[in-house]
Amino acid sequence: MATNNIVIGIAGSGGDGIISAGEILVNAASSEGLFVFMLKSFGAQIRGGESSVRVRMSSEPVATQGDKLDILVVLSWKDYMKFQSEMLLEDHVVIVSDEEDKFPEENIPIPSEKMKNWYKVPFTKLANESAGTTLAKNIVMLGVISELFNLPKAALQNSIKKKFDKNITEIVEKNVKALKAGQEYVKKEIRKQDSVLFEYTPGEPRIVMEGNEATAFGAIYAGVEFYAGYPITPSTEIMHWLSIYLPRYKGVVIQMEDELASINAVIGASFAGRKAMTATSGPGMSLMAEGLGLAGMAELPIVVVNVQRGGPSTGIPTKTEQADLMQAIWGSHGDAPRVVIAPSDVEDCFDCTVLAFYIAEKYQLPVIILSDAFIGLRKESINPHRFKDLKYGFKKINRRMTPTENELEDYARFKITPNGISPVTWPGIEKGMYQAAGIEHNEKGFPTSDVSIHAAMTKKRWAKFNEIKREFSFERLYGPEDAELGIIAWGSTKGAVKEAVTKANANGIKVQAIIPQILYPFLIQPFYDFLRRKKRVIIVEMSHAGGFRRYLRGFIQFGDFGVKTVSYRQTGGAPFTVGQIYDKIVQEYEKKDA
Amino acid sequence: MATNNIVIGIAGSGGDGIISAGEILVNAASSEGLFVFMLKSFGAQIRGGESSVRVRMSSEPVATQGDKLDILVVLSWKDYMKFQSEMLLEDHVVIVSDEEDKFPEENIPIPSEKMKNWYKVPFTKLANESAGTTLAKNIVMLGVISELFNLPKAALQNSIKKKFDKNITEIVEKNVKALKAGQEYVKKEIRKQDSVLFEYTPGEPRIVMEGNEATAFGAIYAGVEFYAGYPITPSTEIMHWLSIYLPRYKGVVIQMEDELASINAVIGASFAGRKAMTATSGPGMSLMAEGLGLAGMAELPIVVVNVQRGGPSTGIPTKTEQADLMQAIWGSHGDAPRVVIAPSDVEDCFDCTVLAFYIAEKYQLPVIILSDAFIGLRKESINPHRFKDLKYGFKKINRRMTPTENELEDYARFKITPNGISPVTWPGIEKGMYQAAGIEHNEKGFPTSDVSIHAAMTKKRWAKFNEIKREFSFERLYGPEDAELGIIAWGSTKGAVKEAVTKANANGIKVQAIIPQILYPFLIQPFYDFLRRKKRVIIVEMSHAGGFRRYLRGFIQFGDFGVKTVSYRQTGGAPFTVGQIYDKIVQEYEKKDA
Amino acid sequence: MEEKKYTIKDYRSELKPIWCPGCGDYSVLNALLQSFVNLQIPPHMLAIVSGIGCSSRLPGYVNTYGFNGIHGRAIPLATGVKLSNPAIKVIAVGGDGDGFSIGAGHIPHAARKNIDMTYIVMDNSIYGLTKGQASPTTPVGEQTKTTYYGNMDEPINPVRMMIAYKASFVARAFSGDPKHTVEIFTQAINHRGFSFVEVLSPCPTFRGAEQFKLIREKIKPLPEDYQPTDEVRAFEVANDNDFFHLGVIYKQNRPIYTDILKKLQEVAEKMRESEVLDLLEQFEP
Amino acid sequence: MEEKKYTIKDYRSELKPIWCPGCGDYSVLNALLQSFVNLQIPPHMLAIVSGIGCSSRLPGYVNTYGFNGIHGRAIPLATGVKLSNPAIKVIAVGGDGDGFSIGAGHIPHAARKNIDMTYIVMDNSIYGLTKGQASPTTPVGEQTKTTYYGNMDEPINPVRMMIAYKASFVARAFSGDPKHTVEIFTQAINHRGFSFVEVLSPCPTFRGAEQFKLIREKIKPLPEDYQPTDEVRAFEVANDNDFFHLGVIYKQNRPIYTDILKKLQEVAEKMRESEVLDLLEQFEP
Ligand SMILES: Cc1ncc(C[n+]2csc(CCOP(=O)(O)OP(=O)(O)O)c2C)c(N)n1
Ligand SMILES: Cc1ncc(C[n+]2csc(CCOP(=O)(O)OP(=O)(O)O)c2C)c(N)n1
Ligand code: SF4
Ligand code: SF4
Ligand SMILES: [Mg+2]
Ligand SMILES: [Mg+2]
Repeated sequence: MATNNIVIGIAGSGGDGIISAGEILVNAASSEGLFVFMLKSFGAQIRGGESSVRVRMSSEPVATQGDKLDILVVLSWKDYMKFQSEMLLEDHVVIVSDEEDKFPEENIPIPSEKMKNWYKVPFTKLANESAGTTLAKNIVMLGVISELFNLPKAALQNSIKKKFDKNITEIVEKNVKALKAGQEYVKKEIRKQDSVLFEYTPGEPRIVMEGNEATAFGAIYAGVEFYAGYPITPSTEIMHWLSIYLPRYKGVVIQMEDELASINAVIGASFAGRKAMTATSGPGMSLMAEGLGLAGMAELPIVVVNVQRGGPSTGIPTKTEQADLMQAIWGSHGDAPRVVIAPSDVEDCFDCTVLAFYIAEKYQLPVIILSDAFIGLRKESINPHRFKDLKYGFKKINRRMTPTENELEDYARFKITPNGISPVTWPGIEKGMYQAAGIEHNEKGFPTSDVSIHAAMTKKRWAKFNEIKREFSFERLYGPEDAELGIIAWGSTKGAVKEAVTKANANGIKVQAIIPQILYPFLIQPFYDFLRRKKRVIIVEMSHAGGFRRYLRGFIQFGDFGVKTVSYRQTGGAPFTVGQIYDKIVQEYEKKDA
Repeated sequence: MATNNIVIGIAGSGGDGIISAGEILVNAASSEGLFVFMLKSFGAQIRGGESSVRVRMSSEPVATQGDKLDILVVLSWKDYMKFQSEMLLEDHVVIVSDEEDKFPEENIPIPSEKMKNWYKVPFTKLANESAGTTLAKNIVMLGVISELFNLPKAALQNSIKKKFDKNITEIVEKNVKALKAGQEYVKKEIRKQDSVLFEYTPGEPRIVMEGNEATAFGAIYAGVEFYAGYPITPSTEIMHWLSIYLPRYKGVVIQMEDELASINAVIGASFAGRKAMTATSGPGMSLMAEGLGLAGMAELPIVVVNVQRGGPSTGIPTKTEQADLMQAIWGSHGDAPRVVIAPSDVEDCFDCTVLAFYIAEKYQLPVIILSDAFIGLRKESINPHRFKDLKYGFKKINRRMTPTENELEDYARFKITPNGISPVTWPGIEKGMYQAAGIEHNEKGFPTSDVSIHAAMTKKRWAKFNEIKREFSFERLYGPEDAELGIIAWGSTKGAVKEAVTKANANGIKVQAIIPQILYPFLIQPFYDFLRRKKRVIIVEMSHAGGFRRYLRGFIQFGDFGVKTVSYRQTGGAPFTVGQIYDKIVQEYEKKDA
Repeated sequence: MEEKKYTIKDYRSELKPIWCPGCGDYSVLNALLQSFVNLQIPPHMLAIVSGIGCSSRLPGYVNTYGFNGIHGRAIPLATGVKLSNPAIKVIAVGGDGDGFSIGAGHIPHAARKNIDMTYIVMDNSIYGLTKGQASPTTPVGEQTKTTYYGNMDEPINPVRMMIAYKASFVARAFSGDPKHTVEIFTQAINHRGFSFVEVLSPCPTFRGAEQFKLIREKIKPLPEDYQPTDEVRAFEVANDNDFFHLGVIYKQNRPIYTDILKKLQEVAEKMRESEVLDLLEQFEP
Repeated sequence: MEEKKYTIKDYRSELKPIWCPGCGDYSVLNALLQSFVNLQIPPHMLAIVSGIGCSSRLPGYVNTYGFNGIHGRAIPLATGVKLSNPAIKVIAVGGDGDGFSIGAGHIPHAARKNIDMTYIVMDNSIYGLTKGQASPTTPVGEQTKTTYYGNMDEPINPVRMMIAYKASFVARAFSGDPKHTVEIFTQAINHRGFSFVEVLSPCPTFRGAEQFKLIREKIKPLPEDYQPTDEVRAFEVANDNDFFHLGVIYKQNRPIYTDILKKLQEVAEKMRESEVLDLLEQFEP
């Protein structure tokens, strides 16, 4: 079975260097121009627990991690046990495991028919012999599988060189030896019985990004000048990355004492004229509810990233879920306007962040980016050229509108305008002095409790929504327009939906998917167009309570289109598989005339 | 025009004793068995600003403050100016003002045809003469209007006696003299030209409560043992009241450093087995988002009152709005279960609080009571007998279910049960030891990140909703069932809707209203019944963004019932008038076949 | 005397304070305006931020950039402003409730980071705006709207707290002594680093008109030869529970946050080769 | 030696700690269990509450009532428990980030109110659980995940902060000295009032294995004749930046919150006539 699309899973204990091995593999594949998708998974321990990595590589674009493994590599069966449910196996799976692992064979929870292709390799021994240290067993392992399955060998060697600091030649050499030892071992000792073989034509190198890195990079691209934050899994990498790179552009990164402080510092920076942002996850988002309302009321642009995790409360910090949507939209008291955008993959993290700054600055309001652990922590390979000319490129994003000389004469900061946008100043601008406030205020910013001013100002703040709805109409659409079965999903669920839709249509099951990028305000027209031909629509989300379904129904009376909706929900933790969505499509397709 | 239903408005400056006068009037009327409704309104100043009071009294039940004034009393025209929009006048209005007020007559913003019945009285002079102090001018004023309009005179005298501490006879006497001076003045100096005259038959005395007092009283009735809070307008009276009365029942009232601390202290108290609550308003509610999620996750009963005010952010602290509904339902990150109840008048504050404790304790989850400034700060007269036998009466509310001896043997605090309710212990109970947690946990309470346990526990926590939906079905319905026009409203909007519906049906315009008490979970059956006969439904709420409309549509596909919905929204500040709702009914009624 | 470019009129806004007659905050406002005159700060180079409370209404009465934020968050708001533009003079103002109750968690961090701002707390030992509940500085035994049976809680001592936090300038003033208050404000604003002033500023409405008198009786200036540079001595002076010492109680010069930040940015900038697209190199496999 | 009813086994839960090998928190846990043995507290009369962090995982490892709450809120959670049932021994535990960063606003209030609980902070000068960011006690210059160019922020001094807050028992211990830690825990839990213990508890994973050694070198016991009742002296000792003094640094006996509360309730109860319906009288016109 020669394939151009392969899924490899590796499991072991924290000290086994599994994540490094995965990264080296990903880098090698990307430098060969392959499309790569990589997921990490850990146990609860900070150090020394179980860990695993899953790498999918393909010469065609991939949108998911792949439902099942073609290759399973086990450095420790005990640790593998923790990942059973996350590592489903193809029937043709090939297993490579550590010969020296003393785990009782009869306890391995894999049905025998999937154990037919099983190679045992003395990783530790080979590592000691070749590199003089057991630490190199992950590299030996890479040698073994590259030889067995025809993974990019030269590229692997380059990746190893790059990983282990070019300057310390000794270490690089040891690891290269380990790689070769693995390859030699296969040549000499293993008789390949399985048919899994990777085949591809090399292309132009692609770059590799994690979702959180893409968000941080997007922020710099959009010209962010101020970041205040407080660490929280799974968002912290955004701050880590920015704390290295933002100061290089004269930007500020400050770790605040909590999320209340973070968002208020960000609001302060925005008041001072800066492009400002923060990133957090659920619990931090809950603490920012009041600040988000303040930014809406004071009409100050800020960007807030929520990398969603399993909830409620502390929940499952390392795993993914999509249960913060309604909070993003409605989470502050009062009629507090904010825009909500959701990236659907790693590249989109970049795009959404750039878009977020564009909208925030133009419309002077808070923009929330709803990413999640599934996107934020995974790696994907990306075409580097796509960053060259973007619509809202670096320094091309206009800062918020400032008043003219004339307007400064009797300056009214919160002047009521048809589209709700009023020119804004900041400290240091002569004659631009004004009062920003969370309390209701008149056009000058002075406090008032007058009912009619409250009504007028509320209307002004929400008028921006009309303009946003006019400016944007982009939604992702997959599948034929005239399909009668539809799927609506959002965010990280896109990958599985996209692949399932492709597969279904290939199998003659007509289905079309729509994935919004701007979630709030609700851009209704594309949905109307989408629904025109539909009879039945599946609403997919990773949340038990199903906020997305309530949200959509709140805005669209599906009945008016003669469309029946079906809610397909799953609690968070593990992302949807392509198979799950596909099966649901088939199931609903068959009911379509019922 | 003899009437048994009269609306009196009084305006003046903060030092004029207007609120006291209003209270004395309300007490007098209530002691005569009348139905009374009283609203206060202030300017922004803490002391010395403008203030006003509006008293409606009637021998029939009243649900609102009355749209327009039959009688306007002005102690200072300058201050009246601030209340113009809140004090609309009947055509037959009678005006009584201070003769000594030097405000230029031509600047009075009242059309001349409404100034026909205008009496000027030298309040200050009469106060000085009768009581020896200008401070008594508010009492003189009461004397004047009681004589002019036949308000309960003997009762007024009693109320004054009660107000001014029986022990200080001197003060009481002075004020009684002032009252009589006012009455004498009318007899001697005024020739009544107007036809406004109040007439009623005295009945059994009614008691007088403010909404916030009713909430606090309901809490004690329900057996609250612990209150932790942080002051915030317009909720603070709940804490004031409880800080006096709860310690008398061995309860604890503690002022915490902020709302984060308040809700966590309440959760701690609940963990320790106590019936615990807090009250706040919008900004505090935003700060409690994380704590509410924790209570849901740790399955601890707590009651949280949100007396809504104008928003977003600091907004208009003293005025009312209904824009926190969606936050109450969706305001925490993750799938965080909570119940939301909304009182619709002062009595209902009591009922809802008792109900909240019942649900919280039985189902072990947070219950949010969504009151608002309009209900919380107004006074109504109430039949005292209604408190005698209530369904969930004092001490009759069972505390949360505890485990049996047997269940304690290998105690699993979060045991998965069909209805989601598991027996709970608290510190001090031998063998009942367990770990409470905001992190995802197994049945024993130990942390886990296992996806299938997360799914099972999430399901358990939400299973309670099914049981709640089975247990309750109560909704308030007004008007004939077979009306084709419907109105859906919630909370404090009930009063105006109820009176408008009554008026419309009396005028041959068939319309029925439904007002839910439990808002979340959504009790769908009563709505289905309601909609069966409807063609068109008006959704009324005091919010620009219109969360209630989105909420309803999210749960009901109105199209499936052949029902068209119309959203009727107004920004907060001043409550809806009966006339507004009535006009909307007429307008939609005429369209009903369109 | 040198001619001043900016007079008090330049700093006063068109808004009339809504404070009660006799409120201590009036003279705090006047003292602050006078200190601006002394320092001749251009109004547009000033940002006054606050939380919520009677005292937090102050920014609206000053003709500068102002931000009346949310309850308890003046300090992080001010931090954001200062770090964004170190040329702006940033002043945070508020009440004892806003600062020491709901805002208590932010102060130690702005103080230890030595963020260059002035923090003025108008301490009236009560919640004014919400009409009279106990605050963290309300004396034991006092009856307030939330302490019907008398306040049980030992009050905090803001000055000694600030010393423990390593605030680099800690002073106390009294709104009944406007001249001294102007002097203290002027010094505080001039100080490079985090400067804190507790102004005893009575609330006659909820704590009674005699507050001014009671405080005046307990006031004690610092000894003539007092040196505010000794932390332990300062802590001792702050501990005096029988008297209020007015004046600069502690003062130290240490590097300010924005200066350190500037150096850091210079180091970082040197590590950068060219424009943003070079960042792409970070992602090369 | 008297026979003990409860042994260390009675206090240990079935859960195995997930801390890294070599983490300082192991011996903090053991010392705590030993102090329970010393004090013979029935397990069901104990409530251990925490926030979020590696250290905040501790309650799960003890066989008592436990509450692993949310980040930074252990203190108010503990307050709610204690006030609800003064017979329960309440212990709050957590990390330097949980307590002094996000939770910083709660401590002064529990301390001044003298709420009878023990607060143990496992200070490792880093955020462990989130994998190595600066905490409020991280030294200046240190490189962490959020301070690539070196930490700019002056660290707080928890002990002197607690003294300024009027905590009625303030001590320091070191998880590398378990015997002394047991002694301090035992005293702290026995203290009536708000007792605070800072335990230096290294994080080898994110601050390096040499932490134990480095701390040990800086440790200094208190002078033999040290009297922990003098606030100013205690503040001075806490100020020592070159050495860590271990032991009880400050101690004072003052009325505890729940005792005052009880008296208040008695007064209040006397004002009540009978059952709840009498409250209706309050509403009679
Ligand atoms: C989150 C939040 N909680 C509570 C309030 C209500 N509130 C407004 S001001 C205030 C306290 C005011 O006291 P202080 O800060 O001492 O100012 P003062 O009015 O005494 O000058 C409170 C509790 C609020 N606005 N926001
Ligand atoms: C509201 C919120 N913000 C952030 C986090 C993420 N978080 C978890 S633990 C932690 C800090 C841990 O440091 P510390 O308290 O010192 O404990 P340690 O792990 O070092 O023992 C943070 C920031 C969270 N859980 N909740
Ligand atoms: S209530 Fe007190 S603090 Fe507020 S304005 Fe009036 S006197 Fe000043
Ligand atoms: S990360 Fe540090 S604090 Fe956390 S368990 Fe490991 S060694 Fe201990
Ligand atoms: Mg105050
Ligand atoms: Mg730590």
